[in-house]
Amino acid sequence: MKKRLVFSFCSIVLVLSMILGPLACGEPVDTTTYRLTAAVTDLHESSNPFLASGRGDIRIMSRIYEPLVVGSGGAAIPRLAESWSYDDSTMSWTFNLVQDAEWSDGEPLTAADVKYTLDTQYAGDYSGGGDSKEFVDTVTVVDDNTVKITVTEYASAFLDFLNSMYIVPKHIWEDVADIDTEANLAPVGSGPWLWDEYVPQSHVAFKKNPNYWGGTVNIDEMVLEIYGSQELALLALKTGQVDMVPTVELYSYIPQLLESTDVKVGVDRAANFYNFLFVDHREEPNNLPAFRQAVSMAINRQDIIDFALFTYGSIPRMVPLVPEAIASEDVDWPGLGMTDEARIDEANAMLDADSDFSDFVEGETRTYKGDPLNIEMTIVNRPADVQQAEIIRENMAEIGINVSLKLIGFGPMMGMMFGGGWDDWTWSTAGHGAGGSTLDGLAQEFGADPYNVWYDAPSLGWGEDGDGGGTTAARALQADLRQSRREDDPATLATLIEQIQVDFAAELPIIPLSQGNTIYAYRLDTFTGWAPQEEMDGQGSSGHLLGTINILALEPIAQ
Amino acid sequence: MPILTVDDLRTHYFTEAGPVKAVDGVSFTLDKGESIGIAGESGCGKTTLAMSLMRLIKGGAVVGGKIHLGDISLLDMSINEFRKIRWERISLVSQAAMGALNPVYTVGSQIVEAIQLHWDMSKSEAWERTAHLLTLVKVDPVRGRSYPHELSGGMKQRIMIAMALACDPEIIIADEMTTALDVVTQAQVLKLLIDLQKRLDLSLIYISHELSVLGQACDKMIIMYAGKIVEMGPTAKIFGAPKHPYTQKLLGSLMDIHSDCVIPDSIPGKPPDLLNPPKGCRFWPRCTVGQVTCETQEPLLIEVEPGHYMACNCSDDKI
Amino acid sequence: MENEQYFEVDHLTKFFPVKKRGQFFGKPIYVHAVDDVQFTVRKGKTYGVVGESGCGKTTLARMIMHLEKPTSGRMLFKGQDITLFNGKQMKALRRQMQMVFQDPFGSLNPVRTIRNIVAEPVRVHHIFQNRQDEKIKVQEMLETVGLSSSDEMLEKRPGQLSGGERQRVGIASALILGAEFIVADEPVSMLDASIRADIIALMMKLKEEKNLTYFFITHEFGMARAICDRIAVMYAGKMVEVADAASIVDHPLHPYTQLLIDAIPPLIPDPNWGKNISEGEVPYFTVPPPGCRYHPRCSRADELCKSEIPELVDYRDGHFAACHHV
Amino acid sequence: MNWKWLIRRLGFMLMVLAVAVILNFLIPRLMPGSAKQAYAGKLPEAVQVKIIARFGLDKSIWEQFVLYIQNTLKGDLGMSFSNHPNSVTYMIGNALPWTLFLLLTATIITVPLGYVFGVIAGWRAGSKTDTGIQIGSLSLLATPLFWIAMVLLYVFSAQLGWFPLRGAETAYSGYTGLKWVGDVLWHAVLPVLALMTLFGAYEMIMRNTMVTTLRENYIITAEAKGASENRVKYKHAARNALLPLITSVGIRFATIVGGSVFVENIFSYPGIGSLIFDAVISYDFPLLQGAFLIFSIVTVVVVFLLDLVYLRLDPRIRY
Repeated sequence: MKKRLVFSFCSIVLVLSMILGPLACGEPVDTTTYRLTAAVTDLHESSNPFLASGRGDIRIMSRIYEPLVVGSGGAAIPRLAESWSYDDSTMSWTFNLVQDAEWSDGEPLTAADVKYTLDTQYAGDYSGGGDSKEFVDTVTVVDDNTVKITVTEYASAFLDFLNSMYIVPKHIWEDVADIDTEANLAPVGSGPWLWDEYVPQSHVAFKKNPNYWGGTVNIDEMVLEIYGSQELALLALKTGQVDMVPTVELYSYIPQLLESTDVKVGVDRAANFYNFLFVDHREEPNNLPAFRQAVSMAINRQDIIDFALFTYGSIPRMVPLVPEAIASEDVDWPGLGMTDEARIDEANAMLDADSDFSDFVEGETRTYKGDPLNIEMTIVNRPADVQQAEIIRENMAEIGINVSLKLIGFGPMMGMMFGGGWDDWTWSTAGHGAGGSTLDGLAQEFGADPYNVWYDAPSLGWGEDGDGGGTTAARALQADLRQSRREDDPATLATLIEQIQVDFAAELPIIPLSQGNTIYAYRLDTFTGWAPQEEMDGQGSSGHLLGTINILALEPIAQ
Repeated sequence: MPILTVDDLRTHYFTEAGPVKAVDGVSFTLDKGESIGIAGESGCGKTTLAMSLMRLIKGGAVVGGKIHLGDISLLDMSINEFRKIRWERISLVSQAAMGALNPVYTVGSQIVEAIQLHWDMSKSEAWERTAHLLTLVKVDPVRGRSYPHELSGGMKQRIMIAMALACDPEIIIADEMTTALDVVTQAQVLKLLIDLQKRLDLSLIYISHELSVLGQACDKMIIMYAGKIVEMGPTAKIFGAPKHPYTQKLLGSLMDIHSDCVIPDSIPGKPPDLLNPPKGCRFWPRCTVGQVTCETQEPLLIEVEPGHYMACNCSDDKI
Repeated sequence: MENEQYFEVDHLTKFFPVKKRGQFFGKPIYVHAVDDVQFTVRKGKTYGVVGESGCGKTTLARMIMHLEKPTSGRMLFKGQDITLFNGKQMKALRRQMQMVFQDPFGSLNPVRTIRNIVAEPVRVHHIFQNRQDEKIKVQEMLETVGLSSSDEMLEKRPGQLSGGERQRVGIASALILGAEFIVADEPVSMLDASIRADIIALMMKLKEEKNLTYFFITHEFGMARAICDRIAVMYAGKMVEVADAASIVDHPLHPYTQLLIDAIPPLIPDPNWGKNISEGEVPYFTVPPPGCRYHPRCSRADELCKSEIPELVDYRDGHFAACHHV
Repeated sequence: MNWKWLIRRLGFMLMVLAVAVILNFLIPRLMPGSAKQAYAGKLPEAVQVKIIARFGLDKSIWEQFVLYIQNTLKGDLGMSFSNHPNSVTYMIGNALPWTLFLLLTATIITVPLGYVFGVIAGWRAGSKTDTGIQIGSLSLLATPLFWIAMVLLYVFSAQLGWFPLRGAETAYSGYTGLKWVGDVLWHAVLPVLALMTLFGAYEMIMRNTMVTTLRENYIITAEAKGASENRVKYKHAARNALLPLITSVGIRFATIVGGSVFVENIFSYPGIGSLIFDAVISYDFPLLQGAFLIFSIVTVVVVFLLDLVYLRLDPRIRY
């Protein structure tokens, strides 16, 4: 019977594949080769630094190439530039390159490479290179190891913008005919890794750069495997098929990950997505910090995170939350860790303490200076936002504030929020993505120049003394901010930034509801030397955990 | 000694409403070299009878009676044993025009299959025999390499006959063999079958609803009605002096090209539902000579003349 | 009235294009399904066409009913040229011309009720304004064809009817518009002999009652003899003999007609029957043989038959035959 | 070999391909926005200029068509937006072998399975075996492909750890020869199993045609010939019932092509399905267009190959 033959043949193939497969793959090719495997879910992987702009691309660039500095919120970690200085106007910057830096092909890395990179990037208007190119005016080679960059406008955040300005070797790229279509499949870089193999939809593989100028890399290979979904990536981590997941986006899976003692979940607290309750501080009693603090205290943020954003809303790419499971050690917000009852009691106590507010009576609306506290909250008419507003409304009822909801479309809302239609709202909620630190993000909403906003604070109605310098607090903030930008000692800088945020939070006409942080996870049983939490803060783990910053410390655990 | 004896054969089909008594107590014998024609309207059980002889009933079963081929009881042997009897001793010619030949094999290979299933013969020997059989039915042996769709209806019917002869069977059952053939082709095929039957001394059971065809081909006739034999006898008697009212009506409904009678009579009414056949004479509701007793009294098949049997309560009055 | 030129067909021809094996481009060759046929059907008469399968008789019927477009030739109905009638004209014409099909098992939609099937033509022509009138008409028609007009019958579906009943339904549906010219394509060939006679009797009764004219296609010469006034014998797309029923059966002129008659098994078994039946079949040809199409099978054939196409010639009071050797 | 039929099918296939190619040309030009937008919209400006020149997007529609045909014949389908600077051809070239491997393996395993089970179920329609198989097939048919894929992945990869969680081969493994083959098969087991849910459809088709075929007269002939049950089942019934199955495989192939989008995405299999999924979510029109063109070509070619099989199996194909 011919058909039977075919059938038997196919069954045999199937069975064989089930048996042969695992047998054939049972052991790695070379046991002395240490390989770090990471699961990623991003789509496109390119190794052309001029074109790299997506998150997946950046992740690859940061392994092959390096920028002058890695900046974040005014802090900066030296990379190819070991030190830098700037003039008083902050319009002219001088970078001193590290001595003896080499390209992976052995050629020396010089200031000429920096000039070439910035000039080419600016002239070609390529998608890669970040925002710095917008500011760069001229690049001058002072000597082999010194380069001077002038910028076109006052830009104290210039260091931040250099993050993704990857310096490329001039001697290679001058010969490239068409940068726009160059796949750059054998890149020569200065980073710890050399790109070795790229299979679209499958993986990107790196070999260690034996000539790495920054030190000895202890891992031989790194493979970024592309997974179809976050679930699979996390499953792969849990089952030990990969060593890390640089970006955890699936909030609901984190508790499962934490069950395993071999898995560590970390948070990069450089928030890049915020969800706020905006308060029109020109109106009473919104102008009272105590009132805002009471409101802030009463809001059940965990509910908002758990329920509103993840039951009704779409899940943003960057997870705007810190799940309770890992929140205890990494984040802080008013009322975190308190019971609902305690939180509400405390909020009520704060209002009761002010005699302008009537005392709290269960089920009744408080009055402020005799007027009932009926507050209108404008929200975007989307399920997630409505749900979130409902939670806030319930919380407010518990402290005697009656909130009514006014639903409007996304477009009009944004126009009102950021286009100056302040008269139309009393309270409002909106989510917003921001670059850099909390301060930068907020500042950007209120003025064209993020670093001028503090000078302009009075014009925003901030404070009441009106002497052109803003409130004392605002002036103090500004001073701290300026200092932070010039501060080189990381410890001092961290303290400063923290102080700024604490001071600022008290005065802010904005109440944070949730914030987006990058969460990463890795296995503890395969490699040691993962950077401690505090080092990762604000560093953009996806860019650096496996890249230039962390890699030298990583050591494989011999199995 | 008859070559085939059928005794009180009963075949029922099982439906949800109950058993359909398609063949209900049929007995007859077939002698060596004899040809019997079985006639009746559609649904009278004649095809079921043929299929019962081949043990090919689907959705039903032979529930009673005996079939003897010589000394062997066909119904008592296992189906595997019976498979050896099939075709080697009893073969079946069915309507080739209605797809009795498998469309995906050459007709020759289908004959070869029949031979090799029973005879220990090499392929080439079987093909030789196939060529011989085709010559016998006046078909060019080259046609053995053709597929059924490449052949005309008459040719296919001849090939069915050749296939039926493959293992020199004692009995051939021809079921509606020439139905759906054109009249000239029908005549040619019929002539061929009659000729072969005489020449090879075959025993033939010819089933058809066309009485005139049976009249030409058969020595003996069986008229069936509603699962029972109503009349059985030599062809000349049946055609010349039919005794049963049903036989008379059946013959009367034929169109005679040479008669002046413009339109023949029809038989009013329709055959009974075999789920619940009438108690007495099954033909009684349509019968014009029936009496009241016929409604309850079931007529027996009795020999009215030597070799001429009939089942009618009113026979004495009619004759 | 009797001799009115009721339905006339003039040089009607139908070629079906067929491409040769392996031929992808270029002109196809044509199968001569119906080749230059002419005849006249008279009012109130039954015109029979007899022939074996493939002789073109069904194509002829389909052309008359405009189910097939003639390659050339004309058709006249009551003196009016209907050959090139468009859909709208045909719709009107169908009130006068209807067809009864061969297969009562296949021609009725199995999921529709008898009432719907019979009423279909009147619905298409929007005859009745309300359903009650329509129902009365349907019941009347069912009674006319000898079926019960009970509500139970109206709601039955074809599967619940016997073959004979189904063919009656087919006839009722054909007659409901009051058609007077009926094209019947082997209306009883699928039925048992006992029922066959019934249906034929019904058709003949209706013919008398309603003064119908039949164009009757059959392969059974006996049937044609019994009911037709005039019979045409077709072979390979051509009419080979046309005559009154009695004349053609009793004194066939064409050897093919003779063969057809000889091939019918006699009612009384006759040991001599079949002596004259020659071997050979209707050949499947795309290009007909030159001369008389029957000559390859004909015992009388000579050189003339191979080269010259015989014309239909009136040999005896309207008894036409197309043979060189009558 | 029936050349005429073959040439006709070949011509038909070329026509379908031509339609696919022309549609591929027309759709971006009929979309809201301009063809420039569809071809180059999300590419860097410098590349846009090159693409516009390469596809003549600023020229007349006829010049564009000529360029499009030339480029297509050269294998230039444009630049992928989301994978820039990789060309569409490069992306598809990487992905196509995997998809073909997956789809063909699934088909080659599923069709015989559906065949065998269909034969078994159809042979004794209504029996317990039949009911069991029907329930299985229907459940498979009714279960969404992606769900089955997810369950397989969760159970066999995540829980039991028998199979890998992703990919077509161990990434960057350096395996060669047999080891590589084993690795690839190991990775393919689950995706192929998921795609094998089509077994249900094949089984149902096979079973139903089997039931119809068993009513054919040639089955009775075969049984009457004394052929054994298996011979009747496989040689006569199944052989004929196979023909509609072959046709349906062609039709269903288009379905599994669609199914591969789910399956490949769930198993992170680097084939065209994943490519299409990614192209859709990143609005990568040129890539999407290229993938669809390739899928139409693959489907047409597979259908043509099946036609060849059909040609071998069915002698009736004449025209």
